[in-house]
Formats: sequence, structure tokens, C-alpha cells
Amino acid sequence: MGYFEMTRTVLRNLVRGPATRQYPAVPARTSSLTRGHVTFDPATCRSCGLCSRRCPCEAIRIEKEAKVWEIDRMRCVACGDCVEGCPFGSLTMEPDYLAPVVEHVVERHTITYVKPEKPEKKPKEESAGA
Amino acid sequence: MNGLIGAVLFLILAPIAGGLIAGIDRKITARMQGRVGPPLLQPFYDVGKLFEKENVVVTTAQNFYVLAYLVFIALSGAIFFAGGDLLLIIFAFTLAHVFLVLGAYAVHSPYSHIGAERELIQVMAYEPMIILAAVGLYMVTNSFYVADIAAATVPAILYLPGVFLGFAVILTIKLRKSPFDISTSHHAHQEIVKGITTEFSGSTLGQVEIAHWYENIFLLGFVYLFFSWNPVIGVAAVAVTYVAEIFVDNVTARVRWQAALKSGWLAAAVLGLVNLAILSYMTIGGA
Amino acid sequence: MPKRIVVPFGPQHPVLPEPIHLDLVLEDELVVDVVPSIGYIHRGLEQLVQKREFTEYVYVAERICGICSFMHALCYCQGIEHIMKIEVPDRAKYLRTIWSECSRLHSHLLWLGLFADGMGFENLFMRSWQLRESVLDVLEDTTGGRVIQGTCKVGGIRRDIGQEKLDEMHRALDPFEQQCRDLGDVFLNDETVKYRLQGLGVIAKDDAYALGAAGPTLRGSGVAVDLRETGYAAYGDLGFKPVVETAGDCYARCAVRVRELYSSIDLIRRAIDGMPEGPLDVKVKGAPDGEYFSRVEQPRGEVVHYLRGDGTKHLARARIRTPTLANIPALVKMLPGAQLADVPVVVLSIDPCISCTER
Amino acid sequence: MAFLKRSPWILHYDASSCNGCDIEVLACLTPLYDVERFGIINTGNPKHADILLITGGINSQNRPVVRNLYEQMPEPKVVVAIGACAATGGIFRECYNIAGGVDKVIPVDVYVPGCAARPEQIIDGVVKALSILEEKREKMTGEAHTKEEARHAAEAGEGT
Amino acid sequence: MTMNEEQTTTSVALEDLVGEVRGLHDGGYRLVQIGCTDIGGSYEINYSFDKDYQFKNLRLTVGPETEVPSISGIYWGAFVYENEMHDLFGIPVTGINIDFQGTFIKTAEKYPFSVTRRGDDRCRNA
Amino acid sequence: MQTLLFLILFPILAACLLLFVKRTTLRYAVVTLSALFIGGASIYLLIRYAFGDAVYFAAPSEGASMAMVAIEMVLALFIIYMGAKFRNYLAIVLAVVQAALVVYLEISFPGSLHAVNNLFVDQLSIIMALIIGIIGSLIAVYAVRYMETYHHHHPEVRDRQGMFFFVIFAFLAAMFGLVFSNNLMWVFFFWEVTTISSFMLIGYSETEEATKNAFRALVMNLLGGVAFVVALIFLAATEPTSGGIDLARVLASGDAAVILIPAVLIGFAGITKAALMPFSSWLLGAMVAPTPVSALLHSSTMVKAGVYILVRFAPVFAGTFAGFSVGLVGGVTFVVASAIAISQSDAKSVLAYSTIANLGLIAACAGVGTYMLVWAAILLIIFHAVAKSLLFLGTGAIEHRIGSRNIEDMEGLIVRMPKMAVMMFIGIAGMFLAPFGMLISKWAAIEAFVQVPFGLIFIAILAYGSAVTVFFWAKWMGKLVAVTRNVERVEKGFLEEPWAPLYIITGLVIAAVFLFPVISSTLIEPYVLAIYGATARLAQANVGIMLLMMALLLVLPVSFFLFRRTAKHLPVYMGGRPATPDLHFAGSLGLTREVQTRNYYLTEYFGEAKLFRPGAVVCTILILASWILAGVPL
Ligand code: SF4
Ligand code: SF4
Ligand code: SF4
Ligand code: SF4
Ligand code: SF4
Ligand code: SF4
Ligand code: SF4
Ligand code: SF4
Repeated sequence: MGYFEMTRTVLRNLVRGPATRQYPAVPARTSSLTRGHVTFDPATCRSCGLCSRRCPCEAIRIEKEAKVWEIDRMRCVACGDCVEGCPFGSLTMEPDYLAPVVEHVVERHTITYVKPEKPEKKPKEESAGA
Repeated sequence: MNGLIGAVLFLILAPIAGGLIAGIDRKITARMQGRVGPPLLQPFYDVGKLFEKENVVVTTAQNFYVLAYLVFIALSGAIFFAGGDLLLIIFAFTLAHVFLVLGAYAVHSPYSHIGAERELIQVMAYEPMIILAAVGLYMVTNSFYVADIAAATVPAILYLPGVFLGFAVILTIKLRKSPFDISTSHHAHQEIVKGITTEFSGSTLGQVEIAHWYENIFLLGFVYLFFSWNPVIGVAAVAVTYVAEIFVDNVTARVRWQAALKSGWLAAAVLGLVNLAILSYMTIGGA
Repeated sequence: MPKRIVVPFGPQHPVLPEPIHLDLVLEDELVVDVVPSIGYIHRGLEQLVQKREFTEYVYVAERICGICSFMHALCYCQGIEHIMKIEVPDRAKYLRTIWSECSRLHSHLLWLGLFADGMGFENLFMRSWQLRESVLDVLEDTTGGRVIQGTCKVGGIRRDIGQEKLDEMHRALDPFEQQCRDLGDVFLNDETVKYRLQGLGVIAKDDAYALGAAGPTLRGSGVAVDLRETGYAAYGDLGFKPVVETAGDCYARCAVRVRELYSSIDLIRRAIDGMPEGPLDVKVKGAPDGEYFSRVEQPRGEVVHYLRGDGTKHLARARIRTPTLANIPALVKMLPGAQLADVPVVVLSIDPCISCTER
Repeated sequence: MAFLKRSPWILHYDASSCNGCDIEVLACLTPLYDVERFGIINTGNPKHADILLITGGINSQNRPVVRNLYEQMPEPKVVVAIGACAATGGIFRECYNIAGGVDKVIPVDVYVPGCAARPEQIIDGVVKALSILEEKREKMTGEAHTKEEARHAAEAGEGT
Repeated sequence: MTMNEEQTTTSVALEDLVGEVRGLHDGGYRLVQIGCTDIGGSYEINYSFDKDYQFKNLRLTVGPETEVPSISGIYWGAFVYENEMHDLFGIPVTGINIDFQGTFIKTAEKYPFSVTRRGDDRCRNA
Repeated sequence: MQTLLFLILFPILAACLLLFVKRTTLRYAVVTLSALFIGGASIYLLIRYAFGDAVYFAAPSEGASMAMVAIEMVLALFIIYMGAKFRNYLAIVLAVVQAALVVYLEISFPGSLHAVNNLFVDQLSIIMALIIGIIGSLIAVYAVRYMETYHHHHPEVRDRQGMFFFVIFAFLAAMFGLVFSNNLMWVFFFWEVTTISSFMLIGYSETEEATKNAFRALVMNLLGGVAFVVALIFLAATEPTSGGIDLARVLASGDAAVILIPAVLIGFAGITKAALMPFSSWLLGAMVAPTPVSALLHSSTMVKAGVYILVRFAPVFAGTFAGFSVGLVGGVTFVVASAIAISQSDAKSVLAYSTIANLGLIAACAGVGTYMLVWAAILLIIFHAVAKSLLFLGTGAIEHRIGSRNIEDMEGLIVRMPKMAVMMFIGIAGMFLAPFGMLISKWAAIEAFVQVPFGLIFIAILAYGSAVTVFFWAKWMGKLVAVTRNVERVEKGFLEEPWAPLYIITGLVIAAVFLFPVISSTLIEPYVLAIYGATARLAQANVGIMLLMMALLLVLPVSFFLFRRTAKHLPVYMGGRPATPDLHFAGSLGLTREVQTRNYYLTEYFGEAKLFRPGAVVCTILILASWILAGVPL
């Protein structure tokens, strides 16, 4: 019938009940690949700055001297390029999403990585560098 | 006296019933669309919210017209439930709509204006059928008085199947349901923004909504008249009709104004008039 | 005395989620004149090539638009690959094809929904978007992003789809196709939909061609131009025939897209069946030096990325010509004579994508 | 009674988004997310809206549009910036035609991160906006109240 | 790449442009795009055409102030590209059928592509 | 009887006086005074005769009749002269034919040309007299200043105001004569005078168009006149069964078969005068006349003569095919003219079409002619006269102020001329909204038609017709009430036309609602009762509700003051575009454009070109059918 072509769908919907995912009662559907947000491990970051250079949005800023690693979550497009680029595995992409915020603040981390005491080899140079 | 009680009851209860029906409507619609839908009392929250909002106007005059719309819609419904004259009710009803339209004209906005023109086209589309429906009920019950019609023992629907169907068509227009939600629509999006209600906001919009509840109850009361010989069947028929309207809303695209006008007029001519012609032939023949 | 109504239409408009700007001149509701204007979304992202390395620009390219995001990335990458003479592994080509077609599916379903909304058919909108979610779920499971996939890169792809997932997708295709056909039936057979669409916004075959229209707008008028026929990615192996309708009206354009749903499903099925094993990417060395007009068939038609490198990490120029821009002249021709109620329908019938149009 | 929280009507404007966040906003309306559960309706009309959802950043041409839409909304109202673009300009923030996030033009109450922001995030953002909305309402009625009192006081003052 | 399409580019002089374009039009080509590139001091304008997936390019090189004749008399739809050309590059195009007078794409800065901006202000993390 | 004679003769006196008055102030004084007298006399008439049965007066017969014939001949000569001057030979032919028939009548049936009583007054005459006496003289007062401005605006038009006011007052006299005459010869005479008056006034501006339209009106009315004479001849010839030319006797005559033929002919004359289809074009053309003329002749009084005569003959029509088809002509005219009104943007055209439509409706009621319908018809006559004259005068005043009478140009009148807008608003409301009069009548008509065989056709006509009516009136109202911004207020300094007539008529429109139960019970019901032995009335409860509605309408505007304080003003929504408060917006191509809101005219469906001809054809067929099948009972 030309009219009411939609009838089947309507009836099916009525019988099957709503397809709605009951978020927030039910957590959001994600997959293992989902690019939710980047997490940073201050203990392993060696301040190489690669992440910052690769980031297409300049979301990451690092201050080597001050040992600060910053990420502006409001700039990050979750492309994951920094994660791929970090040679030390300090960054991971988590599948869960960030909550909305009422204020735009840049997230700041202090890098706690301490260069392991390299046994004996060049203790003099190091102290000279510092 | 009965009449007065009916009117007062209507004035008090209709917004409650109307809001509930709107809530059920939205719930059923959502289910038909595979969604959960809003809480049952959502229409009340909406209207409550609207009254909490700031009163923003383009011109103060708009509030007057909308208030008049509300008052006269309530009045025509009240006359209906007081058992008054159907024709008078229809005219009061038209008056109310003219006020709504004027409110939209008064704000002088492009979208309201087009909405107002379309609303008038809708009025033009449904008016013949609604008059014929009243005449049909008269022909069956020999009275234009709602009280008499409601009390009549003849099953009007059996004499007026065409008229009833025609009325169902214009009911779609009146309930602002697809395919005839051309002048404004409740939730569906429209090329003319919100049409006639574009510039109404806050409590003014709330009044439009309440008026709409009154109106729906009145219209459902009208539907009931076709089945009034048996209250149980009557109420059931009203419910079925309303669900059918929701169903139609969900399985059709919105048409252009031309089709709305043609449908209304064809419904009156083909369903209404033919039915009445046969009826009058029968009664003349029978007499 | 001319009884003309002059109405601003857009940029903010409930039916069109994107800012489209038209000045409408109406008589009653008949559109007698229409002047479009664009630029609300113009960002100037072509110029970002000068600030981003050509490999990084992929991320920008896929944000030229969030709907056929993958295809923009694909088009860009193919262009660079052509300039740099990189041969992409077969598996990457097949997966690119699958994601392209998934994008097309979700784009067409999205469009069908918006189109239904434009006609005031709310339930149909809901249904289309509900179906679309299953495509998005697949995309998220395989790429990690619902709308911005981020899997295409110069030299190949960044993620594989495991055999298990491919099988699962294959199994899901049949019921999905059935649902799409149910949906398509409404669009193609329902009387109220036909009433709204047939004979509306007609563009004759020759006009469509001369106006430079693209994609379903062109094919709806009977011109069989579909760049997938050129055989980029894996299309050459899969065997592809463009979908063509002849009426040139909104209904025909709608029919093209509905039928493309089916053809996309078919392509995905065949791509999964013929999926070759192998590496996903090749290492990219050096920088592009040369120019190329990379062309890809997007859901909305032919997109052209003109890329020009001068041997540095930064391209000298990227110029992106998107199908909607090409379809604007046709749109301007379609609107006069329509009714006001038809304006969103006609506008939507070219599936406008303002985002990539204005870049 | 605070009905406002139960019936937030939204206005969505695509400032200069890539459509990614845009379609996710629309997706919120559809069966799988169905924000009407929270009483949310996408009105498409600033005069009816309580929450302005903006996707995409600000450029020279849409700047007055965004401001206009904001001004057209009756109080109380909140603005939710959706996605990286609306918050800061995101990946396009360096483009010559992008002035930055929405907060360059109008006050933003809630920022939803992401590119594209997921429907769930958008829902979270709107929910977050509700309490701000409610605060604003209380403030507004409070203000109205004090105004009223001030007026009464003034009238009384005149009377004497 | 399994790109099997041919792309040819021919240079064309300013005064031959309209004639050449007409020839392509009569030869059944459709206009794909018109695009400009800033090649340092002057502009290269590519008129791209297609017929049966054969891609043809006419290339015009003009100085910054040179007036370019519109081809919208031949391809009605060319106006979108020509207006864009004017608005982004500042190339004056004469005789466009629908001339937006510089309002087709409104930009914060005038003619953003008219100056070579390569290499400027590329200071990461500034 | 003195009152009757006074009402007929006094305006003639005033007319003659006005012929010589040249100064406006003086003219104004004379007209105002005469108006007071005439109005007063008609009210006296009401008080004196309203509460009894019809009263008949023998009154001067021989001399008067001779004078009338003489005047008729003079008028015929005048038409022949004008016809010759402007080469309109059809007019000449008709004038000659008519004069010849009159002479033939006078010569052949000298014995049958006497009515027992030449004059009479009953409630219907009183109603007509009140309309003529009050509305008519108010219009005359209004016209003085109007004409002054008119000449100010149109220096090219020859100033013939002396003639103008002479004709106006002569016309008033003729109208009184027409409604008081029991002698059909007299009726015919006055009938012809109104025709000539109309002719003179339509052609007032002496432009080519005016002259052409004047002749069109003349020709069509003469056609009706010829039919009238033929009817007289027939009546005279069939005396005494038909009752001759004594109206009362004709109506009382039992021999329906005999009087039906003259009734049909007189009905035809009524159709032409009331400008029903296919003769509507003359009334549309008559809109070239200065607006007071349109108000007086072409809506509230002269055309009412046409339906007056139909109402008089309603008892004869009742239940016959002839009556039914006259009714159908009216019905079709009603629905077609209403529909065409949708497509008109010129205020006077809308008013003209609406007038035609309402005359059609009255004719429909009169033609079918049951007592309820006659009741409704009379009600329609009253309400229409009041509301329509207000609208015409208002349109004239607006036109003089804003320089246009296009409805589109009346946009925002509520801001520019608030008082005028409110009056227009009330006038329009009077035309189609409950609880105003026209609607009451329509309502009554519906209730009445239900009970008539084949009444369903009329119900359908009414249903569609009123739907269409709502559309074109409401959109006009919409234009008036649009609150435009940044427009100049032009009401101030508006002293050219006197406001008093407008105020009074506005008051009458409202008063009519409150008074209508009284009007009905004192005037209409007794008349209907006297003729039919039964009468209609609206139920008490309904009247109560309507009064309640009216009261609400008067009270609601008070709410205005409530909103003033709290509301915050914002400009309208323009798709988010930068826009100014007076609706200029940033458009494409860098242009600033202005929003224009125009009403819908739906010309494609309701255009004049589309509907007029079919309507005319149907009506012509119906008229012909009524001649052939006149006596067939239903
Ligand atoms: S995910 Fe992408 S955008 Fe986000 S910080 Fe990493 S590189 Fe930058
Ligand atoms: S996070 Fe990784 S890439 Fe970034 S600075 Fe630290 S170590 Fe280097
Ligand atoms: S064409 Fe449309 S959907 Fe595709 S990327 Fe561009 S804007 Fe997005
Ligand atoms: S038409 Fe434009 S927006 Fe749409 S997919 Fe193509 S490039 Fe993107
Ligand atoms: S945040 Fe990302 S997805 Fe959203 S509009 Fe911006 S670029 Fe598009
Ligand atoms: S701010 Fe960022 S984009 Fe701009 S120049 Fe510096 S590094 Fe480059
Ligand atoms: S710190 Fe300086 S040198 Fe190092 S990556 Fe950043 S911009 Fe380059
Ligand atoms: S307003 Fe116009 S038409 Fe009327 S009298 Fe004056 S000039 Fe003539």
C-alpha cells in the first residue's frame, strides 16, 4: 500500500520496545579502540617533546626546565598521534571520555621522571650539566 | 445548572486532562519511534518551565492576543461542556483562532507572518467540515445542543460514518499533527522555524500550550458526540481515534498547504456532504 | 503592486543543521527568487598545510568534514601517495574501501534522516538515524572513532580489522541490508513522501552536466559519473556500477542514495570476501614534490584535492573542491518555482555539506 | 518549583564546526540516545530555548550570528560549547579565519571536550548545564524580587 | 596507486582562455573546478575539466592585478569558483553572471591567500 | 404619514439647496443639519410605528404618479443624451425600450394602475429607513469633508460637488420612497432614480474608466429595470387575481401561479441591482466612485434595494423552484465572490466582493424564503449595512492619509493610525467574527437551511463560504495589527474627514451586538410573524453567551496594562542574522534587505480570472432555469 508504508516499522518499534541506550544509567558503549582521552604518566616521561611537536593542535606543551607537561583538554582532538609518537610509552589512549567542565583550564603535570642513576660511567658530566 | 457545572469542571479539569493526554501522546510517539520518550508529566514541566522564564516580547500586544486566544478557547470548550449550541461553539472557536493568528501578525516577523497565513489556510481547510459535522449531528439528533446530542440514544456514528471520517481528517489539522502540521508543529522541525509561535516565548508560549490542551479536550469531546449513545464505547472510540491520529502523525510526511486545503475541503465534500446527502435522502424517503 | 514576501532563510535554521543562508523572495509561498550566500563556516583550513607537516595534515583533512571524514583523509592520502609514488599494500586498499563504504552508508542514512526531517516526517528521521547507529558502532569498533575515524594515513592505514571482526561484520550485513530495504521502501513508495518529492527541483540531464553538478545530484539526472569507476583503492577489483536515476527531481536524487545504500552494502560484502592478507602500510620517506588532482567519490559526489608539494615537509598548496560547492549552481537553478515548504527539501536534496564547502 | 531543570529546550547552532560534533548533537535526539527522556527538545528557535549548544569556533561571519542568537534567548539561559572547536578553535584554531572558541563572543557556561564530542558527553554537558541554569533562575527571581521591593520602597518614599 | 586516470595540463594564454574553454564545453567536457595557487608573485589558475574520467587542466598564469575574464558565460556554474577566486586571492574576475562583489566568502582578513604566507610564524608552543 | 412624506420630501429639499451651496463650511452645516433631521425623523418613525402592524396610507396618488412618469421620461431622455454623448448605444436602446414599456403600461392599463394605498410602513420598511436615515446621513456628513480632500488630491477632476450632494440627497429621498411605497409603479420609479444616481456618481470623476464603469452599471441596472416594467405590465394585465400593482395585494394574492412570473421578473431586477452574479461586474466597476458613494450606494443602501425587494417577495418564492434558483444564484454568488475576495489586495475590491457575497447570502435566504431565513436575511441587511459602511468610510479616510488603499500598505496601521485601525478592526470583526452580527445571521441561516429540502446545498455553500470569509478578513486584520517599528505616526493632524460619523458607526457596530435581541424582538420578529405567522429567534442562553463574549472582548484589552511593565523587548528572530529593529537584515551579495511580509492571495486558486466566469455561467444558467421552471414546486 502506498500510504502508511511506515506502518511496519511503527508496529515493530511498539512490539520490540525502545532501542534507547539508557545512558547515564548504563555506561556509554565504547570499544577497545575508542579514542577517549590521553593519559600521561609523569613517572616515565623524559621530556623529549615529541608529543608536543606531533600534536596537530598544540594541545601539549612541555617545559623541560620546569619539568612541566601540560595538556589543554579543550584543544585535544584525541587523534592519538602523541600516543603513537611517544617513544617512552608515557602516553596512553583511554577509551573513556572526559567529563564536561565549567571552566577552561589547562591540565598541568609535573614530570617526576628521574633519570636512573647511570652506574658510574659519567657522573662528572652530569653534575656539570646540572 | 448542569451546564454550569460542566463548564466549571471543564475549565478546571481540561488543562489537567489535556496535559496528561499530551504526555501520553509524546510517550506513544516516542515508542512508535523506538525511543523511550519523556516522562508522562513532561508537558506540565514544560509549561511550568515556560512560566518560570523571563517574559520576552517583540511587542506587548502579542500577550494580549494570546491571552484572548486562551480565554476564547476555554470559553468555547466551556460552552461545549455546558451543553451549548454547537454552531456557537464553532464560531467562538474560530474567534479564538483569529486571535492567535492576530498575535502572530502583530509581532510582525517573517516566520510568524507565514505561520499566521498558514494557520488561516488551515482554518479555511477545516471550517467547512466542522460545520458539516455539526449539521450532521443535528440531522441525526434534531438538535444543535451538545446536551441534547450527548443525551440522544441514536448511535450517531452509524448514520454519520463519512462525517466522522471527514472529521478525523480535520482533527489531524487541528491537533497539529503530520501531515497537516503546516503552521506550527509541536516538536518536528519546520521550514518556517516555529511558524505562528516563533515569537511567543515564556509564559505567552505557556498559554498557547494550555489553550492547546483545552482545545484538544474540546475536540475529543466532539469525537465523543459521535458515540455518545453508549459512554463506554464513546470513551473507547475517543481513545482509539486519538491513537490513530498519533499513528498517522508517525507514518506521514508533512504536506504543502495546497494539499492541506484540498484534503480539508475534499473531506468535507466527499466524506461529509455525500454522507449528509444520503442521510437527508433517507430521512426524506423515510418521512 | 508586487505582492512579494522577502524572508531571510538561515543561517540558523531548525531544519538545516548547518548554516545555510538564502534570501528568499516569495509570492504567496512560491519561490520566485533566491540568492544564496555562504561563508559562515569558512575557516581557511587549506592554508594549514603551510603550518602542518604533510603527514600531520591528514588529521586536518579528516576534519574538513565530520561526516565523510574518512573520504577526505583518503583523498588526501591518495594524492600524496600519487605524488610520492607510493604503492599502498592491498590490504590497506581493501580496508580503505570498507571504511569508505561504511562512511557512505552512515552519510546516506544521515542524509535520509535529515531529508525526512525536512519533509516533516519525524519518525522516518528517527528510523534512519537509528539504523545509522549500527554503522557508527562498526566504525567505532574498528577505528576507535564514531565520526572522525583517524585510520587513514599516508602510505596506508593505521589499524587493521581482525578476521573475527570481519566475519562478524559480514554476518551483520544481511539483516542490516533488510532493515535498509525496509527503510528505502518508505522513501521510495510512501505516497506522502512521493507527493513531496516527485517533480520537485527538476534538473534535466544536460543541465546537470553543464552546471558541473556532482554525485547523486548528477546521477539523479541520468548522468553516470561516479569516480569509483576509475578504480581507486579496491574499487577496481570489486567491480562497480554507478547507480543512476533519470527523473532529475528530488525523488530521483533520493532514490539514487537509497539504492547506493544497497550497493555499498554489496561492496563491503565483496571487500570482506576478497580481503587480501598483507601489511597495512609502507614507510613514507622524503617529502612530496609535484602536484596532483586527487579525486574520490564521496557520498555527495566527486571531491577534488589539489595538492602541490615542493619537496619540503609542508605542502605548497592544498585546494579542496567539494561536491557541494559544485552543486550550488544546480541548487540555485532548482529553487525558483518551488514552494516555501519545499525549500529545505530541495536544498537537502543536493545533500549540502557546508563544512567542507567552505573549508 | 524548579521546572526549568526538567524541561531544558535547546537551540543548536553550528558556528563553524566540521559537522562532526554537529551530527553528534543531532544523534542525541535519535532513538539510541533520546534526550527527550530528560525533557530536552531541540527547538531550533532562540525564543523558545534555554540552552544554546554551539559547535565549532568563531569566525568573522558567524560572530554576529552567535551573539544575535544568544541575545534572542530569554533569561535564564546557558551556553554549552561542544567539542574542541567550540572550546578553543580546536584543530582549526590557527586558521586565518578562526578567532577562537565561542567564549570569544558570548559567555560559555559548560565546555564539552572531544573531537567529535560523543552523544554521551553532550548529554553530560547538558546535564551539567542544568544546575547552572537553575542557579541562574534563582538569581533571576531573587533579582526580580529585590527590584520589586526597591520599587515599592521608592513608591512609599514618594508617598511620604 | 591504481589510479588509472589521465591528467593533462596545458598552459593557456589569457586571451585564449575563453576560446579554449568554449572548445572544451562544445567537446562535452564538464567543469570540475577552478582553483588558484600562489606561485610567488603571480597566480596560477587551474581550470579543470572532465569527460569520461579524462581529466584536463587549463593553466593560466597571471600577475596579481591582471583582470581575468569570467567563463560563467560558458559554464553557468563557474560563478562559485570565480567569486571564490576573487574573495580569497584578490584576483579581479570580470563579467561573472552572479557577482557577489567580494561577499561570497567573507574572511577576517582580505584576500588571505594573496600574500605568500609560507614559513611565517611557525613557532610551536608559542 | 407625515413622517413618511417628510422623509421622502425633505431630502429633496436639502438636495436642491445643496445644488447651490458652494462653500464647504456652509455645505457642511446644511448637510449636518439635514442629516440630523433625517436621522431624527427615522428614529421617530421607529418609535411611532415599530410597535404595531403595518400601516397603509392612501396618500396623494394621481398627481404624484403623473409627475413620476414625467420624471421617468426626462430621465430616459437624459440617458439617451448621455448614451449618445458617450456612444453607448446599448444604454440608449434599453432606455428607449424601458420608456416605451412604461408608456405602453400607462396607456394600455390605465385602470389597473391604482393602488389602494400608495404608501405604507411596516417593520421591514422601518429597518430600511433606519439604515438609510442614520447610516446614509452619516455617510453624507462624512462625504462633505471627504470630497474637499478628494478635490485637493485630484485637481484634475472637475469640481461638481453641488451636483454630487444633490444626487446624494435625491438618492436618499428615492431610497425612502422605495421602501415606503406600496404602489409598485412608485417602487419602480424610485428604483430608476437610484439607478440614475448611481450612474451619475460612478461617473463623477469623468475619467474614461469612470464613464465606462458608470455605463456598465447603468446598462445592467436598466436591464433589471426593463424586467421590472415587464413585471408591472404582467401584473396590470392579470389584475385582479394578481393584485395589480398594489404590493400588499400582490403579496397577499393567493394565486401563486400568476404572481410567480412577475415575482421572477422582479427577482431578476433585484438580482441586477444587488449585483449578484453574473451582474457583479458593475458593482466592482462602481468602486471608481469616491468612497462615500461606495459606502452609501454600493454597499449599505442602494444595493440593499435589490435584496429588499427579494425579501419582500420571499413569501412568494418560498417553496418554488423560482425562489430556490434565485436562492442558488445568491448562494453561488456568495461562495464565488467570497473566494475571489481572497485574491484581492485593493481594499475597495475586497469590500466590493464581500458586499456582493453578502448580498448573495441575503438573496439566498430570501429566495428560499422560509420564515427563519427571512429573519436571518433581515438581520444580515442590518449588520452588513452598519459594518460595511464603517469599513468603506475607514478605507476612504486611510486612503487620504497614507495615499493608498492597498491592504498591504495598511501594514502597521495600529502604529500609524491607532484609532483608525481600531475602528477598522471593529468593522472587520463585525463582518465575520462571533459575536458580531454577520456571524449571528450566518448561524441562523445554517440552522434554518437544515430544515429546508435541499437545504444541504446551501449549508455546503455557507460552510465553504464562511471558511473563505475568515481567511480574507483575518489576513486584512493581520495587516492592520502588525506592530511595525520605526514608522511615522500619521494620525495626528488628521482633521480632513470628520471623525464623528466614524465614531458613531463604530459605536453602532458594537451596539448592534448588544441591541440585537431588542432589534430582533421589536422589529424583525413582528415582521416575520406578520407575514408567516411564525418566527425565529435565537435561544436566550445563546444570546447570553454572546453578550458574555462581547463583554469579554471589551474587557480583555484592559490586560494590556498588565503586560506593560514586566516584558523585555527583543527584536524578531531573523534566522540569527544581524538585523535592525525595523527588519532590515544582512542579505546575500552584501546587500541589506528589508523583510517584506505580504499576505497570501492564492491567485492560482482563487483568482478573479479563475472563478468569475464559471460563477457567472452557473448563475446565468440558474436564472434562465428559474424562468423556464418558475412555477415548479419543490
Ligand atoms: S591526542 Fe592528538 S590532539 Fe590530543 S594531545 Fe595527542 S596529538 Fe594532540
Ligand atoms: S610524553 Fe612521551 S613524547 Fe611526550 S615528552 Fe614525554 S616522553 Fe616525550
Ligand atoms: S562532505 Fe559533508 S559529510 Fe562529508 S566531510 Fe564534508 S561536510 Fe562532512
Ligand atoms: S560534499 Fe563536502 S561536506 Fe560533503 S562529504 Fe563532500 S566534501 Fe564533505
Ligand atoms: S571538535 Fe572536532 S569534530 Fe567537533 S567540530 Fe571541531 S573538528 Fe569537528
Ligand atoms: S603558535 Fe603554533 S602554529 Fe602558530 S606559529 Fe607558533 S607553533 Fe606555529
Ligand atoms: S622546544 Fe623549540 S626546538 Fe624544541 S621542539 Fe619546541 S619549538 Fe622546536
Ligand atoms: S488618497 Fe489618493 S486616491 Fe484618494 S483622493 Fe487622495 S490622491 Fe486620490
